[in-house]
Amino acid sequence: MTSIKDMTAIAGIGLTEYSKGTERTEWSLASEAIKLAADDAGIKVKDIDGLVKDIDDGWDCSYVQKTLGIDNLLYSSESHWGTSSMLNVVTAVASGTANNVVYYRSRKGATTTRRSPSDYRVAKETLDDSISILRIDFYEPYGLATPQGCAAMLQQRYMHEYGITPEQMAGVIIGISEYGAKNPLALYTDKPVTMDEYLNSEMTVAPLRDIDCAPGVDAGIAILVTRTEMAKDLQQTPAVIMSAAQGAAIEGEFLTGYNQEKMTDFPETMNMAEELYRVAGITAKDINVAQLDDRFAPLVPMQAEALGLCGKGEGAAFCGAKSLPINTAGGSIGEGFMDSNRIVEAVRQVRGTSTSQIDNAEIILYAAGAGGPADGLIIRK
Amino acid sequence: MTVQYTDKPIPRPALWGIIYRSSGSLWEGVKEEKFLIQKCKDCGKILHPPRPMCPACHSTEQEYVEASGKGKIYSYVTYNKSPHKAFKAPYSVILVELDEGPRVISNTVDVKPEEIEIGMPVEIAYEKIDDELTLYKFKKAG
Amino acid sequence: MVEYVPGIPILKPYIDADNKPYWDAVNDHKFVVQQCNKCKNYYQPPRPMCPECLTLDTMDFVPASGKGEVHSYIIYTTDKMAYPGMKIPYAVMVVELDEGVRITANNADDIDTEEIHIGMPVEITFVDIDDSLTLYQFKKREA
Amino acid sequence: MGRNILEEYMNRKYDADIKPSPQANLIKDKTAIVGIGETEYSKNSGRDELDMACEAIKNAADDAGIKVEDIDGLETFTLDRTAMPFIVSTLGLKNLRFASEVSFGGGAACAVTLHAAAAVATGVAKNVVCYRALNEASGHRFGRGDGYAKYMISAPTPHYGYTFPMGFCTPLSWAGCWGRRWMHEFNVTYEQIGWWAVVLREYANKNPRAIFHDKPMTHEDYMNVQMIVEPLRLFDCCVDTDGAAAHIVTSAERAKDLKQKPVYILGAGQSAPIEQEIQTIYNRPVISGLFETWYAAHEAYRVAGVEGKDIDVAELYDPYSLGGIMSLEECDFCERGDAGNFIEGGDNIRVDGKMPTNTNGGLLSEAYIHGYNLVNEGVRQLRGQSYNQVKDPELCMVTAGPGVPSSAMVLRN
Repeated sequence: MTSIKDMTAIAGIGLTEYSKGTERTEWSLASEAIKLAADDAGIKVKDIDGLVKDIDDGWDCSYVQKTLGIDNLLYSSESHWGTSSMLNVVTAVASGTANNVVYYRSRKGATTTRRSPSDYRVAKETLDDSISILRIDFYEPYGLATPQGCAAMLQQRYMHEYGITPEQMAGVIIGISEYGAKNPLALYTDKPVTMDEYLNSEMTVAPLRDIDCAPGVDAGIAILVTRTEMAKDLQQTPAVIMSAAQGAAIEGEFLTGYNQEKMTDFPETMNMAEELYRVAGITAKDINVAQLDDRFAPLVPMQAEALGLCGKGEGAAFCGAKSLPINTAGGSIGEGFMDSNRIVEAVRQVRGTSTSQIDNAEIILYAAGAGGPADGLIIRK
Repeated sequence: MTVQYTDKPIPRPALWGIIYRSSGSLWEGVKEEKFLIQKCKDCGKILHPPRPMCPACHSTEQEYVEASGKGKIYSYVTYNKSPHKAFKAPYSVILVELDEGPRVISNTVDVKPEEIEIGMPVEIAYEKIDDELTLYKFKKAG
Repeated sequence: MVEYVPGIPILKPYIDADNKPYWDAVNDHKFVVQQCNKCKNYYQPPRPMCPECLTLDTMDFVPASGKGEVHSYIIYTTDKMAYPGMKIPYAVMVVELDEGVRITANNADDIDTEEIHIGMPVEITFVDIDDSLTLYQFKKREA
Repeated sequence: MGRNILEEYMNRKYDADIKPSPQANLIKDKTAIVGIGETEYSKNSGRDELDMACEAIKNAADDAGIKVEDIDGLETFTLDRTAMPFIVSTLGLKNLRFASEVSFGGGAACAVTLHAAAAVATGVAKNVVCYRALNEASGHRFGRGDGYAKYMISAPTPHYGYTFPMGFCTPLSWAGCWGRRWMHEFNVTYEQIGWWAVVLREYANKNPRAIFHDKPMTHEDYMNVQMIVEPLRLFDCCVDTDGAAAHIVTSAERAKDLKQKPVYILGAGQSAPIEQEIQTIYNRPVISGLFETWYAAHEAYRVAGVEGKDIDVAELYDPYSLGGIMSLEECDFCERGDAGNFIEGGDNIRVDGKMPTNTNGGLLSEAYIHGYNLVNEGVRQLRGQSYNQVKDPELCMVTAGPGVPSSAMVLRN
């Protein structure tokens, strides 16, 4: 039975400078990031024959080709709610459709929050999709109008179900910020967060503290994937992709899966983890480092439990005790909210170039989509 | 009335979409102060939010039944700073688990933010916002 | 010749860091084309990086002649596909400039819609639509 | 930059050396389309898009003989607005293993099938459904001009800033511009262009699913009809439609013991050649040709190991007649610049002609479900289930949207 296990590897990573506000366009950031990823891998930009991006940011591949001089593309796709970019990239390369496929993001999360106009969007009457209409029909009339509010709704239920105290919840961000303090790129964390700072942090929407929310950042990030045997004779140590997977669940929405049987279980992440470990042929115990979705810190414990890294209700204590290194570059809380900066950190751990290098870092787990459609990756030396 | 509104327009259900119209009957019922929930005619499964097909048996025949309106608070948040110009902070948003199963987002009418607790029994109440919009809300039960 | 319908605004260009010099020049009734100062290639639309040299800091905007010829064109004969802010019929031309790049524009007052033909020699001119928008059009040019 | 791509295109020589080797391709002959489904095609569905998407997917599963919950992969356009998480909750898909969306509207019509096949071939998913639902007749219309004035004060993207301010803001008019250049360079006449619409209407008149099933149209009717945007007439435009269509891809082994005769994916390809834009491809070295259709078709031929002359029936994406006509050249069914003569009189593309094309009436006369109804017709031809059945065809060529990053695939029975 064919499988994607070990067939592909991350051969190059490209990261533009992080900025809290740049004049440069998303087009410029995407172009530079992709060029840096090709240089890092040691291949010619012209040899890139696949481009994958998120629908919410950056410029689609026809723009990015104009600056990269790529003659033709054999693969392109855009991820949207419920789809996984990395799984797209892996199936493109593993199936022999394309040789070198780059997943790129370019986002000006710090400067503007407007959706990228790269896709054709007509205004209000043609709303994005049925999930946006659910939000407008059932949540916004009652003032639940922000993702922070939705995350707080999950956090409140979780802390109630397992009797978690704010002091225990503080352990999540305190642990992550200790790694952030050692990473010069983490613009938002120059020193670790203290318990006082955490407890005195304002709550725009209780019980979620503002310090628990990842800030936006302007940056371009590109991940270049090729076949493992090709990656072996390129410039960098290949980060072999043991498995990639995605998870969905009935009644799942985007941070608002209220009609799931137990929303704090994160069933999408549980479904994804089951397939991720099955394909990789390992269990949660074999993970040495984890890069989890910390757009909202209180969702990290729930994600750790859903990934089987610890038991139900033990997530906050697990993160606080740092029994497993989590977000070793300071995560989104430190570097700003862009999922793929945690893929870059996972690759650094494989190459041994992290600012908080974990010495026995053999198998690294990356996961995204806490509280919604999930996306995961396991990579190794 | 624990949620204070400003004079700005309050966000209201879309209902006219060509993408998703299934929640139309629910909102018609709310206008007549009845809380209707969708039920699959073939297998009896309660479906919320309303949708065109039953995920259990794939029947496309649904009916609407009136819910008792009773439930318990399942979770809640309190906005100390208002994210939307129509709402005055502080206000609370509650997630109520109805006795029939579905969980719905709403506001309380007679419970202040600091008094709200998970598990508190509540009962449906209706609040007419303007002539096109009536919202289902919840008051303390019993 | 294009007639605008009063009351319906004409859509403005989307201006950002990559194309600002292009549209600023148009506002001053000047026409520039983007050129990489390393490989000397001209590029349209303007872009942040040269696809030949893969450099971000070599993209200049140089004055262009604004001379060229009609490469292709269409004429809106009904309102079904036309922009409501412009009277029917109106034409849009793709003009190949002497620099080799091609841009789209309407015909100026001295060219009637019926006169437009592929290969017609034209030259750029500027039109102030309103106080916040200036656009280029093409007028006749002796070959 | 682009020098070799111009030579390659003009010399019709597809340079294959840097491509992944055909042996490395896991999709060829190992994946198949096993189920097709659709709703009624109409001008006013009276239903929402989510409802129609679910019906089309259920019909495709019934056609294949699998249960809806056996579907573990979803594939659609980024333009689709039914939102995958809610499709999962409405169809009750317990273990979704793969989901992907492709941008560029119609250009993705065959790319979705390629991505589904890639997921099946690599063992990521077992049954992937490609679906698309839209209320483009009764709801929002992409192709109209008036929509922009109401909603926007400036062009939606930088690159539209070079066309929208000039009142140049609809796909049909952008296509009409490169289409006219092609007609000019190869002196193609309006009379020749008309035969595409006439023959497709003949097909539609024998296809009960087609919106124009009961509306005949002669060549004379074509010549007398109103010019929408010169050089394109009303009958050159696709028919705005309310409806949904879907097809299911699975592995060749599983396909053997399912209800229908499997239609194997022999080769599929995507393309996005240089200076690619959304129809406004005016800065290509030449604009009198569809580089993206040529590259997608020849990548599909390269993987399939076949050539244009081996194809028995074609379903070419025709949002406007010129897109379909020029695709005849790009798929090597005739020489570059000769498509006008090829379709003159219509015999070559009729059901017993050299290359029967768009045998369901195409996007002009059956329905405009962004190419999904063309894929379904290609599958019906190879199963022998078409209303305009070609005599035992073996290879069918399906292409996706011209003028945008595109895709194509060769199917076999």
